Amino acid sequence: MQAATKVTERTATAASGSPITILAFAGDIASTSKDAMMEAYHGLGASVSKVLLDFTAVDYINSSGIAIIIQMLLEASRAGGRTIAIFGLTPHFNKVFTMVGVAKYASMSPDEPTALATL
Amino acid sequence: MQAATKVTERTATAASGSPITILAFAGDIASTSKDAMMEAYHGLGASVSKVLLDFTAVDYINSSGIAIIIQMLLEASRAGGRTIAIFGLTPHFNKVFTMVGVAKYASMSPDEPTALATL
Amino acid sequence: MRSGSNVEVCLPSELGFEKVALSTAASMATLMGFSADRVEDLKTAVAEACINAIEHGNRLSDTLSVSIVLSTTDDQLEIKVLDHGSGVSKHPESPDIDRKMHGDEDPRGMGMFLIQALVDEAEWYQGPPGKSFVRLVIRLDKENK
Amino acid sequence: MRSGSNVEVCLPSELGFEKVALSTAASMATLMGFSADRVEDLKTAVAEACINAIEHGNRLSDTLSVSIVLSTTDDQLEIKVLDHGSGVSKHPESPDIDRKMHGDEDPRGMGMFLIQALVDEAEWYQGPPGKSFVRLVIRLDKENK
Ligand SMILES: Nc1ncnc2c1ncn2[C@@H]1O[C@H](COP(=O)(O)OP(=O)(O)O)[C@@H](O)[C@H]1O
Ligand SMILES: Nc1ncnc2c1ncn2[C@@H]1O[C@H](COP(=O)(O)OP(=O)(O)O)[C@@H](O)[C@H]1O
Repeated sequence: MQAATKVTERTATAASGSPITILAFAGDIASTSKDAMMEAYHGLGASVSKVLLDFTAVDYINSSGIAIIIQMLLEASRAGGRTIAIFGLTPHFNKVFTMVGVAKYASMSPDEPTALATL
Repeated sequence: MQAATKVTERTATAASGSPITILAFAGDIASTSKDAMMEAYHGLGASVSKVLLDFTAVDYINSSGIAIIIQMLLEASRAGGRTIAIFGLTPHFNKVFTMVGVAKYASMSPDEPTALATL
Repeated sequence: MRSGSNVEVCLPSELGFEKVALSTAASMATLMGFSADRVEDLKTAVAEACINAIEHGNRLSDTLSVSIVLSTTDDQLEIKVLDHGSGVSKHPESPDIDRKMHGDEDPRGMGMFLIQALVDEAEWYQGPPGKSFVRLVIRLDKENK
Repeated sequence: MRSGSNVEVCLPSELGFEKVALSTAASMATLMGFSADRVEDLKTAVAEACINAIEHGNRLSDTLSVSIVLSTTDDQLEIKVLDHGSGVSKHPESPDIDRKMHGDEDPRGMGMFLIQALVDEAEWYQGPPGKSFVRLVIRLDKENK
Protein backbone atom coordinates (compact mmCIF):
# COMPACT_ATOMS: atom_id res chain seq x y z
CA MET A 1 0.00 0.00 0.00
CA GLN A 2 3.06 2.28 -0.02
CA ALA A 3 3.60 4.04 -3.33
CA ALA A 4 6.80 2.52 -4.74
CA THR A 5 9.78 4.85 -4.43
CA LYS A 6 11.31 5.78 -7.75
CA VAL A 7 14.94 6.87 -7.84
CA THR A 8 16.38 8.64 -10.88
CA GLU A 9 20.05 9.52 -11.23
CA ARG A 10 21.23 12.58 -13.15
CA THR A 11 24.27 14.84 -13.15
CA ALA A 12 24.77 18.57 -12.86
CA THR A 13 27.59 21.03 -12.32
CA ALA A 14 28.01 22.99 -9.11
CA ALA A 15 28.73 26.72 -9.05
CA SER A 16 32.30 25.75 -8.13
CA GLY A 17 32.58 23.72 -11.35
CA SER A 18 32.58 20.33 -9.62
CA PRO A 19 30.45 17.55 -11.10
CA ILE A 20 27.44 16.67 -8.97
CA THR A 21 25.38 13.51 -8.94
CA ILE A 22 21.71 14.00 -8.18
CA LEU A 23 19.51 11.20 -6.87
CA ALA A 24 15.92 12.31 -7.38
CA PHE A 25 13.25 10.51 -5.39
CA ALA A 26 9.57 10.24 -6.23
CA GLY A 27 6.74 8.53 -4.37
CA ASP A 28 6.78 7.81 -0.65
CA ILE A 29 9.88 7.63 1.53
CA ALA A 30 9.03 4.92 4.06
CA SER A 31 10.43 1.60 5.30
CA THR A 32 9.54 -0.01 1.96
CA SER A 33 11.82 2.48 0.18
CA LYS A 34 14.98 1.07 1.69
CA ASP A 35 16.03 -1.27 -1.13
CA ALA A 36 15.36 1.19 -3.96
CA MET A 37 17.16 4.02 -2.17
CA MET A 38 20.18 2.10 -0.87
CA GLU A 39 20.67 0.26 -4.18
CA ALA A 40 20.76 3.56 -6.03
CA TYR A 41 23.18 4.93 -3.47
CA HIS A 42 25.43 1.86 -3.60
CA GLY A 43 25.39 2.05 -7.38
CA LEU A 44 27.21 5.41 -7.38
CA GLY A 45 30.81 5.26 -8.62
CA ALA A 46 33.50 5.47 -5.93
CA SER A 47 34.75 8.70 -7.55
CA VAL A 48 31.47 10.51 -6.92
CA SER A 49 32.27 13.01 -4.19
CA LYS A 50 29.21 15.28 -4.18
CA VAL A 51 25.68 13.91 -4.07
CA LEU A 52 22.46 15.87 -4.02
CA LEU A 53 19.25 14.21 -2.85
CA ASP A 54 16.23 15.71 -4.61
CA PHE A 55 12.93 15.45 -2.72
CA THR A 56 10.91 17.73 -5.00
CA ALA A 57 8.59 14.92 -6.13
CA VAL A 58 8.11 13.38 -2.67
CA ASP A 59 5.12 14.26 -0.56
CA TYR A 60 5.11 11.63 2.19
CA ILE A 61 8.12 10.88 4.38
CA ASN A 62 7.90 9.04 7.66
CA SER A 63 10.45 8.38 10.39
CA SER A 64 11.50 5.05 8.87
CA GLY A 65 12.19 6.93 5.65
CA ILE A 66 14.31 9.49 7.49
CA ALA A 67 16.24 6.59 9.02
CA ILE A 68 17.21 5.47 5.50
CA ILE A 69 18.59 8.92 4.76
CA ILE A 70 20.57 8.87 8.02
CA GLN A 71 21.92 5.48 6.94
CA MET A 72 23.14 7.05 3.68
CA LEU A 73 24.75 9.96 5.53
CA LEU A 74 26.45 7.52 7.87
CA GLU A 75 27.84 5.45 4.97
CA ALA A 76 29.06 8.60 3.23
CA SER A 77 30.74 9.80 6.38
CA ARG A 78 32.40 6.39 6.95
CA ALA A 79 33.63 6.22 3.35
CA GLY A 80 35.15 9.69 3.82
CA GLY A 81 35.42 12.45 1.29
CA ARG A 82 31.81 12.34 0.10
CA THR A 83 29.41 15.21 0.76
CA ILE A 84 25.64 14.73 0.66
CA ALA A 85 23.26 17.67 0.47
CA ILE A 86 19.48 17.82 0.28
CA PHE A 87 16.98 19.97 -1.61
CA GLY A 88 13.31 20.14 -2.49
CA LEU A 89 11.82 19.35 0.92
CA THR A 90 8.57 21.07 1.79
CA PRO A 91 8.86 23.59 4.65
CA HIS A 92 7.26 20.99 6.93
CA PHE A 93 9.81 18.27 6.18
CA ASN A 94 12.58 20.81 6.31
CA LYS A 95 11.51 21.43 9.89
CA VAL A 96 11.22 17.72 10.66
CA PHE A 97 14.69 16.97 9.22
CA THR A 98 16.07 19.79 11.34
CA MET A 99 14.30 18.49 14.48
CA VAL A 100 15.87 15.07 14.21
CA GLY A 101 19.31 16.52 13.47
CA VAL A 102 19.75 15.57 9.80
CA ALA A 103 20.48 19.26 9.03
CA LYS A 104 23.64 18.92 11.12
CA TYR A 105 25.12 16.44 8.63
CA ALA A 106 23.60 17.53 5.30
CA SER A 107 23.00 21.05 4.10
CA MET A 108 19.40 21.63 3.03
CA SER A 109 18.36 23.99 0.21
CA PRO A 110 14.91 24.84 -1.09
CA ASP A 111 15.69 24.05 -4.74
CA GLU A 112 18.29 22.77 -7.17
CA PRO A 113 19.91 26.10 -8.19
CA THR A 114 20.36 27.07 -4.55
CA ALA A 115 21.79 23.65 -3.74
CA LEU A 116 24.23 23.82 -6.68
CA ALA A 117 25.36 27.30 -5.65
CA THR A 118 26.37 26.07 -2.20
CA LEU A 119 28.44 23.07 -3.32
CA MET B 1 -18.52 22.42 9.82
CA GLN B 2 -18.89 23.92 6.34
CA ALA B 3 -16.29 26.54 5.52
CA ALA B 4 -18.26 29.79 5.29
CA THR B 5 -18.77 30.97 1.73
CA LYS B 6 -17.23 34.33 1.01
CA VAL B 7 -18.61 36.40 -1.85
CA THR B 8 -16.70 39.37 -3.26
CA GLU B 9 -18.09 41.67 -5.90
CA ARG B 10 -15.89 43.39 -8.46
CA THR B 11 -16.28 44.85 -11.92
CA ALA B 12 -14.50 44.33 -15.22
CA THR B 13 -14.95 45.20 -18.87
CA ALA B 14 -15.78 42.59 -21.48
CA ALA B 15 -14.01 42.38 -24.86
CA SER B 16 -17.16 43.94 -26.33
CA GLY B 17 -16.74 46.95 -24.04
CA SER B 18 -19.72 46.15 -21.81
CA PRO B 19 -19.35 46.49 -18.07
CA ILE B 20 -19.32 43.17 -16.24
CA THR B 21 -20.05 42.43 -12.60
CA ILE B 22 -18.07 39.55 -11.15
CA LEU B 23 -19.20 37.65 -8.08
CA ALA B 24 -16.19 35.74 -6.78
CA PHE B 25 -16.85 32.87 -4.39
CA ALA B 26 -14.43 31.39 -1.90
CA GLY B 27 -14.87 28.51 0.52
CA ASP B 28 -17.41 25.73 0.09
CA ILE B 29 -20.50 25.87 -2.08
CA ALA B 30 -23.05 23.83 -0.14
CA SER B 31 -26.52 24.24 1.36
CA THR B 32 -25.11 26.58 4.00
CA SER B 33 -23.92 28.94 1.24
CA LYS B 34 -27.43 29.86 0.17
CA ASP B 35 -27.86 33.08 2.17
CA ALA B 36 -24.43 34.49 1.35
CA MET B 37 -24.78 33.72 -2.34
CA MET B 38 -28.36 34.80 -2.87
CA GLU B 39 -27.92 37.99 -0.83
CA ALA B 40 -24.96 38.97 -2.98
CA TYR B 41 -26.97 38.19 -6.09
CA HIS B 42 -30.04 40.11 -4.92
CA GLY B 43 -27.78 43.02 -4.04
CA LEU B 44 -26.84 43.55 -7.70
CA GLY B 45 -28.28 46.68 -9.28
CA ALA B 46 -31.20 46.17 -11.67
CA SER B 47 -29.10 47.66 -14.46
CA VAL B 48 -26.47 44.92 -14.21
CA SER B 49 -26.96 42.85 -17.34
CA LYS B 50 -23.85 40.67 -17.40
CA VAL B 51 -22.70 38.69 -14.39
CA LEU B 52 -19.70 36.40 -14.14
CA LEU B 53 -19.51 33.85 -11.35
CA ASP B 54 -15.89 33.20 -10.37
CA PHE B 55 -15.20 29.76 -8.80
CA THR B 56 -11.40 29.99 -8.86
CA ALA B 57 -11.12 29.97 -5.06
CA VAL B 58 -13.69 27.21 -4.50
CA ASP B 59 -12.64 23.62 -4.08
CA TYR B 60 -15.72 21.89 -2.73
CA ILE B 61 -19.13 22.08 -4.40
CA ASN B 62 -21.94 19.65 -3.70
CA SER B 63 -25.32 19.13 -5.32
CA SER B 64 -27.08 21.51 -2.89
CA GLY B 65 -24.54 24.14 -3.92
CA ILE B 66 -25.25 23.53 -7.59
CA ALA B 67 -28.96 23.97 -6.82
CA ILE B 68 -28.21 27.48 -5.54
CA ILE B 69 -26.54 28.32 -8.83
CA ILE B 70 -29.51 26.94 -10.75
CA GLN B 71 -31.72 29.15 -8.58
CA MET B 72 -29.66 32.18 -9.65
CA LEU B 73 -29.89 31.22 -13.30
CA LEU B 74 -33.64 30.79 -12.96
CA GLU B 75 -34.05 34.23 -11.36
CA ALA B 76 -31.88 35.82 -14.05
CA SER B 77 -33.88 34.16 -16.78
CA ARG B 78 -37.20 35.24 -15.18
CA ALA B 79 -36.00 38.83 -14.79
CA GLY B 80 -35.07 38.76 -18.48
CA GLY B 81 -32.16 40.49 -20.15
CA ARG B 82 -29.50 39.32 -17.69
CA THR B 83 -26.75 36.91 -18.78
CA ILE B 84 -24.83 34.82 -16.26
CA ALA B 85 -21.59 33.08 -17.18
CA ILE B 86 -19.22 30.95 -15.14
CA PHE B 87 -15.45 30.59 -14.92
CA GLY B 88 -12.74 29.07 -12.77
CA LEU B 89 -14.27 25.64 -12.21
CA THR B 90 -11.85 22.73 -11.96
CA PRO B 91 -12.12 20.25 -14.86
CA HIS B 92 -14.02 17.93 -12.51
CA PHE B 93 -16.69 20.48 -11.62
CA ASN B 94 -16.83 21.62 -15.21
CA LYS B 95 -17.83 18.06 -16.04
CA VAL B 96 -20.32 17.89 -13.15
CA PHE B 97 -21.98 21.19 -14.13
CA THR B 98 -22.26 19.90 -17.68
CA MET B 99 -23.76 16.58 -16.51
CA VAL B 100 -26.58 18.29 -14.63
CA GLY B 101 -27.26 20.69 -17.51
CA VAL B 102 -26.02 23.98 -16.05
CA ALA B 103 -23.82 24.42 -19.13
CA LYS B 104 -27.00 24.72 -21.21
CA TYR B 105 -27.94 27.95 -19.43
CA ALA B 106 -24.56 29.48 -18.54
CA SER B 107 -21.45 29.51 -20.65
CA MET B 108 -18.45 28.13 -18.81
CA SER B 109 -14.87 29.34 -19.35
CA PRO B 110 -11.66 28.18 -17.73
CA ASP B 111 -10.54 31.64 -16.59
CA GLU B 112 -11.46 35.32 -16.41
CA PRO B 113 -9.80 36.55 -19.64
CA THR B 114 -11.52 33.78 -21.62
CA ALA B 115 -14.83 34.56 -19.97
CA LEU B 116 -14.49 38.30 -20.67
CA ALA B 117 -13.63 37.59 -24.31
CA THR B 118 -16.87 35.69 -24.83
CA LEU B 119 -19.23 38.31 -23.35
CA MET C 1 -1.76 -3.95 -0.35
CA ARG C 2 -3.52 -7.06 0.89
CA SER C 3 -6.64 -7.82 -1.09
CA GLY C 4 -9.59 -7.54 1.27
CA SER C 5 -8.19 -4.78 3.43
CA ASN C 6 -11.05 -2.82 4.95
CA VAL C 7 -11.23 0.64 6.39
CA GLU C 8 -14.24 1.87 8.30
CA VAL C 9 -15.18 5.44 9.16
CA CYS C 10 -18.01 6.63 11.44
CA LEU C 11 -19.28 10.19 11.13
CA PRO C 12 -21.77 12.27 13.12
CA SER C 13 -24.97 13.17 11.24
CA GLU C 14 -23.89 16.72 10.69
CA LEU C 15 -23.53 18.37 7.30
CA GLY C 16 -19.92 19.16 6.50
CA PHE C 17 -18.61 15.84 7.82
CA GLU C 18 -19.09 14.36 4.36
CA LYS C 19 -15.81 16.12 3.59
CA VAL C 20 -14.01 13.92 6.11
CA ALA C 21 -15.37 10.79 4.39
CA LEU C 22 -14.45 12.19 1.00
CA SER C 23 -10.84 12.69 2.13
CA THR C 24 -10.62 9.17 3.51
CA ALA C 25 -12.04 7.68 0.32
CA ALA C 26 -9.76 9.81 -1.87
CA SER C 27 -6.73 8.68 0.09
CA MET C 28 -7.66 4.99 -0.27
CA ALA C 29 -8.32 5.35 -3.99
CA THR C 30 -5.03 7.19 -4.55
CA LEU C 31 -3.13 4.47 -2.69
CA MET C 32 -4.78 1.85 -4.91
CA GLY C 33 -3.54 3.65 -8.00
CA PHE C 34 -6.68 5.37 -9.30
CA SER C 35 -5.98 8.43 -11.43
CA ALA C 36 -6.58 11.95 -10.10
CA ASP C 37 -9.64 12.30 -12.37
CA ARG C 38 -11.33 9.22 -11.03
CA VAL C 39 -10.48 10.20 -7.47
CA GLU C 40 -12.32 13.50 -8.08
CA ASP C 41 -15.35 11.58 -9.37
CA LEU C 42 -15.26 9.34 -6.32
CA LYS C 43 -15.00 12.32 -3.96
CA THR C 44 -18.21 13.82 -5.32
CA ALA C 45 -20.03 10.46 -5.27
CA VAL C 46 -18.98 9.72 -1.68
CA ALA C 47 -19.86 13.25 -0.54
CA GLU C 48 -23.34 13.00 -2.07
CA ALA C 49 -23.92 9.55 -0.55
CA CYS C 50 -22.89 10.83 2.89
CA ILE C 51 -25.01 13.98 2.59
CA ASN C 52 -28.04 11.81 1.80
CA ALA C 53 -27.28 9.48 4.73
CA ILE C 54 -26.88 12.47 7.08
CA GLU C 55 -29.93 14.39 5.81
CA HIS C 56 -32.46 11.84 4.61
CA GLY C 57 -31.35 8.63 6.36
CA ASN C 58 -30.40 9.92 9.82
CA ARG C 59 -32.34 13.22 9.59
CA LEU C 60 -29.46 15.12 11.17
CA SER C 61 -29.94 13.29 14.47
CA ASP C 62 -27.10 13.88 16.87
CA THR C 63 -27.43 10.38 18.29
CA LEU C 64 -27.09 8.52 14.98
CA SER C 65 -23.94 8.07 12.99
CA VAL C 66 -23.16 7.32 9.38
CA SER C 67 -20.79 4.41 8.67
CA ILE C 68 -18.61 4.20 5.63
CA VAL C 69 -16.99 0.86 4.87
CA LEU C 70 -14.25 0.91 2.27
CA SER C 71 -13.18 -2.50 0.98
CA THR C 72 -10.41 -3.13 -1.47
CA THR C 73 -9.76 -6.04 -3.76
CA ASP C 74 -6.99 -6.23 -6.33
CA ASP C 75 -9.02 -4.48 -8.94
CA GLN C 76 -11.75 -2.49 -7.25
CA LEU C 77 -12.67 -0.25 -4.36
CA GLU C 78 -16.12 -0.79 -2.88
CA ILE C 79 -17.62 1.82 -0.58
CA LYS C 80 -20.78 1.27 1.44
CA VAL C 81 -22.42 4.24 3.13
CA LEU C 82 -24.83 3.04 5.83
CA ASP C 83 -27.47 5.01 7.70
CA HIS C 84 -30.33 4.44 10.17
CA GLY C 85 -33.19 5.33 7.86
CA SER C 86 -35.38 3.01 5.84
CA GLY C 87 -33.36 3.48 2.67
CA VAL C 88 -34.25 4.66 -0.78
CA SER C 89 -37.63 3.33 -1.79
CA LYS C 90 -37.85 4.76 -5.27
CA HIS C 91 -35.28 6.16 -7.62
CA PRO C 92 -35.98 9.76 -8.50
CA GLU C 93 -36.19 10.86 -12.12
CA SER C 94 -32.95 12.15 -13.60
CA PRO C 95 -32.74 15.89 -13.10
CA ASP C 96 -34.15 17.88 -16.02
CA ILE C 97 -32.49 21.28 -16.27
CA ASP C 98 -35.23 22.67 -18.54
CA ARG C 99 -37.91 21.81 -15.99
CA LYS C 100 -35.76 23.24 -13.21
CA MET C 101 -35.26 26.46 -15.21
CA HIS C 102 -39.00 26.75 -15.65
CA GLY C 103 -39.66 26.23 -11.96
CA ASP C 104 -41.45 22.93 -12.69
CA GLU C 105 -38.91 20.91 -10.71
CA ASP C 106 -37.06 21.54 -7.42
CA PRO C 107 -33.57 22.92 -8.16
CA ARG C 108 -32.25 20.18 -5.83
CA GLY C 109 -32.49 16.43 -6.42
CA MET C 110 -29.23 15.82 -8.29
CA GLY C 111 -27.32 13.75 -5.72
CA MET C 112 -28.35 10.24 -6.71
CA PHE C 113 -28.03 11.13 -10.39
CA LEU C 114 -24.45 12.31 -9.87
CA ILE C 115 -23.54 9.28 -7.78
CA GLN C 116 -24.77 6.97 -10.53
CA ALA C 117 -23.01 8.95 -13.24
CA LEU C 118 -19.64 9.16 -11.48
CA VAL C 119 -18.91 5.60 -10.29
CA ASP C 120 -18.86 2.24 -12.06
CA GLU C 121 -21.62 0.72 -9.90
CA ALA C 122 -24.15 2.30 -7.54
CA GLU C 123 -26.91 0.37 -5.84
CA TRP C 124 -29.25 1.31 -3.01
CA TYR C 125 -30.40 -1.26 -0.45
CA GLN C 126 -33.20 -0.90 2.07
CA GLY C 127 -32.42 -2.58 5.37
CA PRO C 128 -33.30 -2.59 9.06
CA PRO C 129 -32.23 0.53 11.02
CA GLY C 130 -28.49 1.11 10.66
CA LYS C 131 -28.38 -1.22 7.70
CA SER C 132 -29.79 0.78 4.80
CA PHE C 133 -26.97 1.61 2.49
CA VAL C 134 -25.74 2.64 -0.89
CA ARG C 135 -22.92 0.59 -2.38
CA LEU C 136 -20.49 2.29 -4.75
CA VAL C 137 -17.79 0.55 -6.76
CA ILE C 138 -14.95 1.92 -8.84
CA ARG C 139 -12.84 -0.50 -10.84
CA LEU C 140 -9.20 -0.16 -11.74
CA ASP C 141 -9.73 -1.75 -15.16
CA LYS C 142 -11.92 1.21 -16.06
CA GLU C 143 -8.87 3.47 -15.80
CA ASN C 144 -7.90 5.13 -19.07
CA LYS C 145 -11.15 4.28 -20.78
CA MET D 1 -19.68 22.30 14.00
CA ARG D 2 -21.18 20.78 17.12
CA SER D 3 -18.74 20.61 19.98
CA GLY D 4 -18.19 16.96 20.83
CA SER D 5 -18.57 15.64 17.30
CA ASN D 6 -16.61 12.40 16.98
CA VAL D 7 -15.25 10.62 13.97
CA GLU D 8 -13.85 7.11 14.20
CA VAL D 9 -11.67 5.29 11.68
CA CYS D 10 -10.61 1.63 11.73
CA LEU D 11 -7.59 0.53 9.72
CA PRO D 12 -6.05 -2.85 8.96
CA SER D 13 -2.62 -3.44 10.55
CA GLU D 14 -0.79 -2.94 7.31
CA LEU D 15 1.89 -0.33 6.70
CA GLY D 16 0.73 2.32 4.27
CA PHE D 17 -2.75 2.62 5.78
CA GLU D 18 -1.42 5.28 8.13
CA LYS D 19 -1.82 7.56 5.11
CA VAL D 20 -5.58 7.02 5.16
CA ALA D 21 -5.71 8.06 8.83
CA LEU D 22 -3.51 11.05 8.11
CA SER D 23 -5.92 12.23 5.39
CA THR D 24 -8.91 11.85 7.67
CA ALA D 25 -7.20 13.76 10.48
CA ALA D 26 -6.00 16.48 8.12
CA SER D 27 -9.51 16.93 6.78
CA MET D 28 -10.98 17.27 10.31
CA ALA D 29 -8.31 19.75 11.37
CA THR D 30 -8.78 21.84 8.23
CA LEU D 31 -12.54 21.97 8.82
CA MET D 32 -11.91 23.14 12.38
CA GLY D 33 -9.80 26.01 11.09
CA PHE D 34 -6.26 24.88 11.85
CA SER D 35 -3.64 26.46 9.59
CA ALA D 36 -1.94 24.50 6.81
CA ASP D 37 1.31 24.38 8.85
CA ARG D 38 -0.31 22.83 11.86
CA VAL D 39 -2.22 20.40 9.68
CA GLU D 40 1.14 19.23 8.28
CA ASP D 41 2.46 18.74 11.81
CA LEU D 42 -0.64 16.76 12.73
CA LYS D 43 -0.32 14.59 9.61
CA THR D 44 3.17 13.49 10.61
CA ALA D 45 2.18 12.91 14.25
CA VAL D 46 -0.88 10.83 13.30
CA ALA D 47 1.10 8.86 10.71
CA GLU D 48 3.81 8.00 13.26
CA ALA D 49 1.23 7.03 15.89
CA CYS D 50 -0.53 4.74 13.40
CA ILE D 51 2.74 3.19 12.19
CA ASN D 52 3.63 2.34 15.81
CA ALA D 53 0.16 0.89 16.44
CA ILE D 54 0.41 -1.20 13.25
CA GLU D 55 4.00 -2.35 13.77
CA HIS D 56 4.61 -2.49 17.52
CA GLY D 57 1.08 -2.68 18.95
CA ASN D 58 -0.62 -5.03 16.50
CA ARG D 59 2.59 -6.53 15.08
CA LEU D 60 1.19 -6.37 11.54
CA SER D 61 -1.46 -8.97 12.38
CA ASP D 62 -4.11 -9.26 9.69
CA THR D 63 -6.78 -10.00 12.26
CA LEU D 64 -6.24 -6.90 14.40
CA SER D 65 -7.21 -3.37 13.51
CA VAL D 66 -6.09 0.05 14.61
CA SER D 67 -8.79 2.49 15.77
CA ILE D 68 -8.46 6.21 15.50
CA VAL D 69 -10.97 8.32 17.42
CA LEU D 70 -11.06 12.02 16.53
CA SER D 71 -12.99 14.22 18.95
CA THR D 72 -13.59 17.89 18.56
CA THR D 73 -14.41 20.54 21.07
CA ASP D 74 -14.66 24.24 20.37
CA ASP D 75 -10.98 24.79 20.81
CA GLN D 76 -9.19 21.51 20.32
CA LEU D 77 -8.94 18.33 18.31
CA GLU D 78 -8.11 15.20 20.28
CA ILE D 79 -6.97 12.07 18.46
CA LYS D 80 -6.61 8.68 20.12
CA VAL D 81 -4.85 5.89 18.27
CA LEU D 82 -5.69 2.52 19.84
CA ASP D 83 -4.06 -0.84 19.28
CA HIS D 84 -4.13 -4.39 20.67
CA GLY D 85 -0.64 -4.43 22.19
CA SER D 86 0.34 -3.78 25.77
CA GLY D 87 1.25 -0.16 25.11
CA VAL D 88 4.40 1.82 25.57
CA SER D 89 6.12 0.79 28.78
CA LYS D 90 9.05 3.14 28.69
CA HIS D 91 9.72 6.29 26.76
CA PRO D 92 12.78 5.98 24.54
CA GLU D 93 15.59 8.52 24.76
CA SER D 94 15.32 11.42 22.34
CA PRO D 95 17.14 10.56 19.13
CA ASP D 96 20.79 11.67 19.12
CA ILE D 97 22.00 12.31 15.59
CA ASP D 98 25.66 12.21 16.62
CA ARG D 99 25.26 8.75 18.13
CA LYS D 100 23.32 7.63 15.05
CA MET D 101 26.08 8.98 12.77
CA HIS D 102 28.65 7.04 14.76
CA GLY D 103 26.64 3.84 14.57
CA ASP D 104 26.11 3.89 18.36
CA GLU D 105 22.34 4.18 18.01
CA ASP D 106 19.81 2.60 15.61
CA PRO D 107 19.05 5.06 12.77
CA ARG D 108 15.35 4.47 13.58
CA GLY D 109 13.59 5.39 16.83
CA MET D 110 12.38 8.90 15.98
CA GLY D 111 8.61 8.35 15.86
CA MET D 112 7.65 9.10 19.45
CA PHE D 113 10.05 12.03 19.56
CA LEU D 114 8.42 13.56 16.48
CA ILE D 115 4.91 12.98 17.80
CA GLN D 116 5.76 14.77 21.03
CA ALA D 117 7.46 17.63 19.19
CA LEU D 118 4.66 18.23 16.69
CA VAL D 119 1.47 18.30 18.75
CA ASP D 120 0.42 20.27 21.84
CA GLU D 121 -0.10 17.19 24.01
CA ALA D 122 0.96 13.56 23.56
CA GLU D 123 0.46 10.87 26.17
CA TRP D 124 0.78 7.10 25.99
CA TYR D 125 -1.53 4.82 27.98
CA GLN D 126 -1.11 1.10 28.61
CA GLY D 127 -4.41 -0.73 28.62
CA PRO D 128 -5.97 -4.16 28.14
CA PRO D 129 -5.83 -5.56 24.57
CA GLY D 130 -7.45 -3.15 22.14
CA LYS D 131 -7.22 -0.37 24.69
CA SER D 132 -3.61 0.75 24.66
CA PHE D 133 -3.43 4.10 23.04
CA VAL D 134 -1.64 7.33 22.43
CA ARG D 135 -3.64 10.51 22.85
CA LEU D 136 -2.71 13.55 20.79
CA VAL D 137 -4.18 17.02 21.16
CA ILE D 138 -3.82 20.14 19.04
CA ARG D 139 -5.35 23.35 20.31
CA LEU D 140 -6.73 26.19 18.25
CA ASP D 141 -5.44 28.80 20.70
CA LYS D 142 -1.92 27.70 19.81
CA GLU D 143 -2.48 28.94 16.27
CA ASN D 144 -0.18 31.79 15.30
CA LYS D 145 2.17 31.33 18.21
N1 LIG E 1 -29.92 7.63 2.38
C1 LIG E 1 -31.20 7.93 2.08
N2 LIG E 1 -32.21 7.57 2.90
C2 LIG E 1 -33.50 7.87 2.62
N3 LIG E 1 -33.89 8.54 1.50
C3 LIG E 1 -32.94 8.91 0.64
C4 LIG E 1 -31.55 8.63 0.87
N4 LIG E 1 -30.85 9.12 -0.18
C5 LIG E 1 -31.74 9.69 -1.01
N5 LIG E 1 -33.01 9.58 -0.54
C6 LIG E 1 -34.26 10.06 -1.17
O1 LIG E 1 -34.03 10.28 -2.55
C7 LIG E 1 -34.28 11.65 -2.88
C8 LIG E 1 -33.32 12.12 -3.97
O2 LIG E 1 -32.01 12.25 -3.46
P1 LIG E 1 -30.93 13.12 -4.24
O3 LIG E 1 -30.99 12.76 -5.69
O4 LIG E 1 -29.62 12.88 -3.60
O5 LIG E 1 -31.40 14.62 -4.12
P2 LIG E 1 -31.66 15.53 -2.82
O6 LIG E 1 -30.91 14.91 -1.68
O7 LIG E 1 -31.15 16.88 -3.23
O8 LIG E 1 -33.15 15.50 -2.61
C9 LIG E 1 -34.16 12.41 -1.58
O9 LIG E 1 -34.87 13.61 -1.59
C10 LIG E 1 -34.70 11.40 -0.58
O10 LIG E 1 -36.10 11.41 -0.55
N1 LIG F 1 1.90 1.45 20.01
C1 LIG F 1 2.99 0.89 20.57
N2 LIG F 1 2.89 -0.31 21.18
C2 LIG F 1 3.97 -0.91 21.74
N3 LIG F 1 5.21 -0.37 21.72
C3 LIG F 1 5.39 0.83 21.13
C4 LIG F 1 4.29 1.52 20.52
N4 LIG F 1 4.76 2.68 20.02
C5 LIG F 1 6.09 2.71 20.29
N5 LIG F 1 6.47 1.60 20.95
C6 LIG F 1 7.84 1.27 21.45
O1 LIG F 1 8.60 2.45 21.49
C7 LIG F 1 9.74 2.34 20.65
C8 LIG F 1 10.10 3.69 20.03
O2 LIG F 1 9.14 4.04 19.06
P1 LIG F 1 9.47 5.16 18.00
O3 LIG F 1 10.11 6.30 18.68
O4 LIG F 1 8.24 5.47 17.25
O5 LIG F 1 10.56 4.52 17.02
P2 LIG F 1 10.54 3.20 16.12
O6 LIG F 1 9.12 2.85 15.87
O7 LIG F 1 11.27 3.60 14.90
O8 LIG F 1 11.26 2.15 16.92
C9 LIG F 1 9.40 1.28 19.64
O9 LIG F 1 10.55 0.65 19.10
C10 LIG F 1 8.55 0.32 20.47
O10 LIG F 1 9.36 -0.53 21.22
